[in-house]
Amino acid sequence: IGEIRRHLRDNNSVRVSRSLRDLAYKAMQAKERLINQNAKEPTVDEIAKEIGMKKEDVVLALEAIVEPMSLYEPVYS
Amino acid sequence: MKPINSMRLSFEGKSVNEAFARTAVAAFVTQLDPTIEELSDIRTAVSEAVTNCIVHGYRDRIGTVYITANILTDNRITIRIRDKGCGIADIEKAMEPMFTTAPNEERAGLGFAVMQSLMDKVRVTSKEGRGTTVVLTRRISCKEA
Amino acid sequence: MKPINSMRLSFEGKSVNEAFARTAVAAFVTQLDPTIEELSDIRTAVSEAVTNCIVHGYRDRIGTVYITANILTDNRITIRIRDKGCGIADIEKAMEPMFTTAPNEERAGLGFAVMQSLMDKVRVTSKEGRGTTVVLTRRISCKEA
Ligand SMILES: Nc1ncnc2c1ncn2[C@@H]1O[C@H](COP(=O)(O)OP(=O)(O)O)[C@@H](O)[C@H]1O
Ligand SMILES: Nc1ncnc2c1ncn2[C@@H]1O[C@H](COP(=O)(O)OP(=O)(O)O)[C@@H](O)[C@H]1O
Ligand SMILES: [Mg+2]
Ligand SMILES: [Mg+2]
Repeated sequence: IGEIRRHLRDNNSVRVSRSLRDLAYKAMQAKERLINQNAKEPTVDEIAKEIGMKKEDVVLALEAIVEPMSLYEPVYS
Repeated sequence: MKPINSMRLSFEGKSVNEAFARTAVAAFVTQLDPTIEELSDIRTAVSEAVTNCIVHGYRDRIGTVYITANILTDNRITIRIRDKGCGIADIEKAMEPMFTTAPNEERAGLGFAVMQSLMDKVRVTSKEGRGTTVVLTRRISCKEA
Repeated sequence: MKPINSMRLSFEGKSVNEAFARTAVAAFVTQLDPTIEELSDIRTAVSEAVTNCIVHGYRDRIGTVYITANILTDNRITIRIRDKGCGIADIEKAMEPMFTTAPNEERAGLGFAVMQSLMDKVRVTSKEGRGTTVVLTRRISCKEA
């Protein structure tokens, strides 16, 4: 358990809001890279592998960025 | 068709929960290994449906929003979004692009149109005074080997 | 204390849903803007509790796992994870580090110890033949200006 804690300590006290934004940015860059490489849309799993993250983190991160679809995003807040 | 996996979700109809709802649905859909674009389509459609529950269904109070998601054998996902709010008198009219009962919002009247353009199927049932149910269906592309 | 926000979640006790459950809880907790470490602690604890429902509670069948999460006024979150499985005969013993009824698993017997080390409070109630409920509580640190 101490080991788990120590492992996590690197990221200590960085707020999720910021870190997810960074991760989302990395994911979108990886997506572009993979599209150029393979000429097709990568899956979430492939993107996660490309940047060495868990796919559940990529899914969480997607919330942090304004997507190209934002044309349609509702504006309630 | 019996689903191969399913989940249920309910939460208070507050706008802070919209992000939670679409991310939770996305997390469930992720087991089919979608592309970011597919995931983003689903999130947007879920958002529109949840927003409708909050803004229209429970227009003058905070009520509970219910979501059920099923994964079917042919890589299809169905998502049912339900409120127990005021209901819709004329569904056909409500679904017309640009029709809205809340004309002061920005980009009003396009919620159903957005859902229809992003999903394979959108089914709406409603009873005045009882509530509204929207069922979204979308097939996730299979990976080629 | 009345929660300021809450959600409910239920899903089939299949291991593919473990990632879904912890991600959904994480998506809910995110509204408090926790640190990465706090979020990761919560995800790990939820994982352990959900795994226990699947592996022990529903040891010989697939049952439904129920999660309720509440956000309280003082930046505290409580997460209740429940199964309707076999229950625990001696809770005190079950919570001892290294105690396990499934000794063939890796890192056996440490689930409750992990939950206790990562959460502020872990409360377990159970009835044999009726099921088990684990309530995890954790305070999220406030942001400095
Ligand atoms: N869940 C709901 N409960 C009650 N009325 C609804 C619901 N969803 C949609 N409606 C009705 O349908 C209309 C059209 O919805 P939509 O296409 O999303 O546009 P908008 O939300 O911008 O008005 C709404 O203005 C409202 O009258
Ligand atoms: N949800 C549950 N239903 C029934 N028994 C449980 C449940 N959770 C825990 N237990 C019992 O408590 C023991 C200890 O749990 P834990 O500390 O997580 O270790 P492990 O899961 O590795 O055995 C389990 O071996 C099991 O006997
Ligand atoms: Mg709308
Ligand atoms: Mg365990």
